Order: sequence, then structure tokens, then C-alpha cells
Amino acid sequence: MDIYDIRIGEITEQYLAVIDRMKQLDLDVAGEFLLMAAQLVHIKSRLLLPVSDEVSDEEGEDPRAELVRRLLEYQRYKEAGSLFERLPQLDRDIFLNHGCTTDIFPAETPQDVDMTVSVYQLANAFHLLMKNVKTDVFHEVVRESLSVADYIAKISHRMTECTRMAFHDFFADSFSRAELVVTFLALLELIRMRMIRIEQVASFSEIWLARVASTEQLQRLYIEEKILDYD
Amino acid sequence: MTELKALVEAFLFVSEAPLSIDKLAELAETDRNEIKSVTAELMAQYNATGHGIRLMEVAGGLQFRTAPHLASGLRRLQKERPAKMSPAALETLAIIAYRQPVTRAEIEYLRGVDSGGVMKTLLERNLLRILGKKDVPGRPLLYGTTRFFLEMFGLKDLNDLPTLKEFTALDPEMVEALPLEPGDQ
Amino acid sequence: MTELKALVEAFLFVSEAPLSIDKLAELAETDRNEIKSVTAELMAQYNATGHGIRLMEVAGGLQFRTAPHLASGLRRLQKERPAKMSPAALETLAIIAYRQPVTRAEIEYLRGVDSGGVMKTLLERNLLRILGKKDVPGRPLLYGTTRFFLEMFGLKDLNDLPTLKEFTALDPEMVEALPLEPGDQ
Repeated sequence: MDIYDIRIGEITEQYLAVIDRMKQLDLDVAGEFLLMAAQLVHIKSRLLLPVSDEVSDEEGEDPRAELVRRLLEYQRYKEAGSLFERLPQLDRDIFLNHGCTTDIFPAETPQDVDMTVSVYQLANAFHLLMKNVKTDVFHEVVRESLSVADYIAKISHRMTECTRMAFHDFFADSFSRAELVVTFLALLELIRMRMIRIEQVASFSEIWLARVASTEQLQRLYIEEKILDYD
Repeated sequence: MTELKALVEAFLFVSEAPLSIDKLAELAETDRNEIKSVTAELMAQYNATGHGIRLMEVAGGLQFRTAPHLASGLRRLQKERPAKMSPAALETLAIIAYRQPVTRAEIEYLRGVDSGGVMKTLLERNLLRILGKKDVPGRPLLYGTTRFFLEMFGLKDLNDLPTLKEFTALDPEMVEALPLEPGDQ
Repeated sequence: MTELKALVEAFLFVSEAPLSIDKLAELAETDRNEIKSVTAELMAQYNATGHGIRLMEVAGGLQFRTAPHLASGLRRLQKERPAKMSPAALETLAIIAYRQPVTRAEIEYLRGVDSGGVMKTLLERNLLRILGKKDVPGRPLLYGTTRFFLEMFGLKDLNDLPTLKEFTALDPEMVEALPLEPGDQ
């Protein structure tokens, strides 16, 4: 189908048919299709109504324009993708030297300077490690050092590095139940002490923790964690 | 001069990554102009017909690579075929290459489908990198392409990406076929 | 003939191990005599003065190698080589980045192996710093990451590190593999 000439009825029917099949299998996918279908039906309803200047002013841009723009842009990248496919690719069409050797290299050990590692690799290393740590081992570690004071110190430390953090960022996915509870208690304590504040834009949206205290006040908490003595 | 040319040739031959003019000047302990004239000579020499090796400008530097027309013959040396990139992976890579820095939500908005799996594969192949977080609520991760992406496709830099067809340059007849004008043109 | 020479040159360039005349004949799908004459030409060409690379006969076949007289100059490149971070170093750095402040004992508990050597290297590379002492018996040192760590990974602050939740969001299977779900709903 030509994307410049959207035959609304046809697409709508196709999408509705797809939804029929998909919604039994995958709610998320069905949701995406539903959104698209709703957009299309909206477009169609606009087409059926007489065009009046007032209405178009109120409703702003033609919804079709947004869809056309999106589809056209998507098509550009799809073409770029096949363009990439045709470019000579390393290890498929073009090859690098693996053979040339010098006899001197193994003699010296490499010194520091830039290391080739990305944030992704770092995060992945931690993720894999946490995934592989056995839950029982984990509980043991946690029980040893778990105190609200420790977690107040940890959170204070993190809050000195930025002014606002998402609530869920404090809870690593790998936290044990005990760790989750202690982290939560620590957050409550910090709020009670008016060191941080809770913010939320709408019900069920992300909860944000904003720094209220100065960096120095938080640092004191972190350094003098023993004073709190919650154990 | 011949000595410098030999040294630069050897540096380029041995280095795992492309070497920039600046880097070569530093390594050879000479100035950039000398390096420029020597590398120009080497390029002219290797890129003449008859050689199976070319000196190419890639990812901000110079690198020896095999000539593209030998691809099918050279594949016989390969023990295993490299994993072929799926159309989904290429398309996602294209969106990220042209629009970086970009969030996953923006990619999925364009593609209309979940792209987490594809992006993970591209990250693992070192074609993508995390650039930081976008300064909007939720702080989503921002993605961009790596230096290896440039090496993989033999691009000098991001400006060397193939030019995209302009989607604003619509066929006038097609524009007329739209009863309602988009507000932005 | 020129085409065969280019192909043989490229084979020798790409191959990790030296290639024998027999092997080259097999790869180029031609007979030994043709290979012999082509390799003789290549050797004459490369081994002429002025080249930084030589085509040499070594055990088992032919191989490109840098000219011996360039050894001292080439050593400078060796020092510049980007050091690859070992998986052990990466893992240790990851634990410290995400869990700081953290003690050596806590790191070793998670990794299950002695980590003193790795931590020493990371300290020497200015990626780690000592934050203080933990107020528990023995007063063990607490470790965290440095400003240089942020620079190296291009992060504005520690909050820029992807959270595990964002990270695993790329792959639905990964999320399911995690034993405990955080209170994110």
C-alpha cells in the first residue's frame, strides 16, 4: 500500500483482524495495535466530518499528518538498513590483517591508558554476577551487614551525587527481600529527618526523591553513620 | 623520508585499530605534515590496481584492509561465516546511527514494535553504546553507535553515512492526493 | 595473473598462520606453479628497500612480518595499545560501581574469589578510591569509584549508570530470570 494514500478502511479492517488474533496471545502487542487502530479510526472519523476552520483550529494538526510523517520516516530507515546491508562489511566482505607479526611485542607488558570497555559491558558484568549469585548465599551476605544506618549512609552518599533520583533506582533488581525492606526503612528515615522529599507528578507515575538537605549535611550522615545506631 | 614511510607502513600494518594522522605523528615522533605526505604516498601506492590490500580511511584514521572485490575468494579462508544481520537489526541500527542520541522509546515509536531484543544483540556486538541518560522524567537511557560501527561498515565518520532520501521532498501529485495539508510544511 | 597476485597477497594478509604453497594453491583454486611465481613476485616487491613490511619464509609457509630494523620504533605502538580489561577486573569494578561504598570482603563474598590483586590494579589505574573505614570490627576499608571512572565511561555522575531494571528491560527473558522482583509496580 502506498503510504501517501492511506486507505483507511482497509487498514482498519486489517488491524482489527490482527487484534482479534493477537489479544488472546499477547496483551502488550494487542495494545500497540489497538493504539494504531484507534489512530486510524480517528483519522477516518475526521474525514467523514465536514471540514470547518473552527474544528481544525481546535484539534490542531491533522492526525494523519503525524502518521504519514512517522511512516515516511520509518521507511527511510528501512531503506537505510538495506543500504547498510549492501555496504562492504568487516569480516564478511572486507578483512583485516591477523597474520603480520613482529617479534618484539610479547616482550613487554602493556601499561595502563585507555581501556576499551563500555558502560554496557560494565552493567552487563554486574547483571550477570547478580543473576548467578545464589539466593541463599545472598541472604547470608545481607544478614551480616544489614542495618538501617548502613543504608542511610549509602543513600545519603548517592544523594550527594545528584539532586533527584527515581525511587526505584534505590532498589536493585537483585535485592533480597530483607534488603528491600531495609532500603525502604532507610528512605523513610531520611524523609522523616527532612533530608529528602518525595515527589510524584500523578498517581502511579514514577516517584522521585529530591534532595532537601545540603550536600554537607548528607555527608555528615554518611561519615557519622555510627551516631544513628539503628542496629 | 623512505625510512619514515617504512615505519608508518609498519605501524599501520601492526595496529589493531585505525590510526589517525595525529596518532601516527606522535608514534613516529614527527609532525603531521610529514605524516600526511607519507600516508598520501602509501595510499596512492596501495590503492593502485593490482594490490589485494588497500589503505582506507576508516573511523577517523587509516587502516589496511583487503580490497572489496576479493570478498568471495577470501571467504574461503574463513572457518565460519559471521552472523548475518537481520533486517530488524539493520533497521534499528540505521535509526540509531542517523538519530543518535536516541532513546529506546523513540526507536520503538518509529518501528512500532518492541526493540529491546534487537538492541541487546547490537549492544553485545559492540555496535551500540549507552551515551548517558536523557534529561526528562524517568531518565531513559540514550543510545548511539560505537567506533566499531564505523569500522564495521568502513565509514570515515558519522558524516560519511549514506545520505537518506529526504522525506519532505514529496511528489507534488502525492501531496495533492492528501485532502488535508500537514501543518508543518 | 595480476588478479591472482592480489588474491594471494590478501590471503597472506588475512591469515593468522603462515600459509604454505600447497595451502595457497588450494585456497586460490589454482596449481602450485602459478602460486610459486606469484609469491616470488610478491617477495621481490615487498623485500625491496623502502617497505616496512616483508614477506618472509617461516616455518610452514609464507607470512608478512615487519622489517626487523624497525623494531625499536614499533615498540612505541606496543605501549599505546589499549589494554583490554579482564573479565575479573570488569566484574570487580561493576560491583564497586553499583554497591559503593563496599568493603573488599563484600566484593569477595559476591565474586567468590580473592580480589586483592584485581583491586590493586584498579586502584593503580585510578578507577577506585578509598572512601573511609567501615564502622565494624576490624574497620575494613570502604571502596568507591573515582572521578576518572566517570570520565572513562562518559558518565555525568553515578546516577547515570544504567539501573539493573533499565538494563534488563531490554530483554524480557532476563527479567524473568531474576529471582526477586523489586517493588516497582
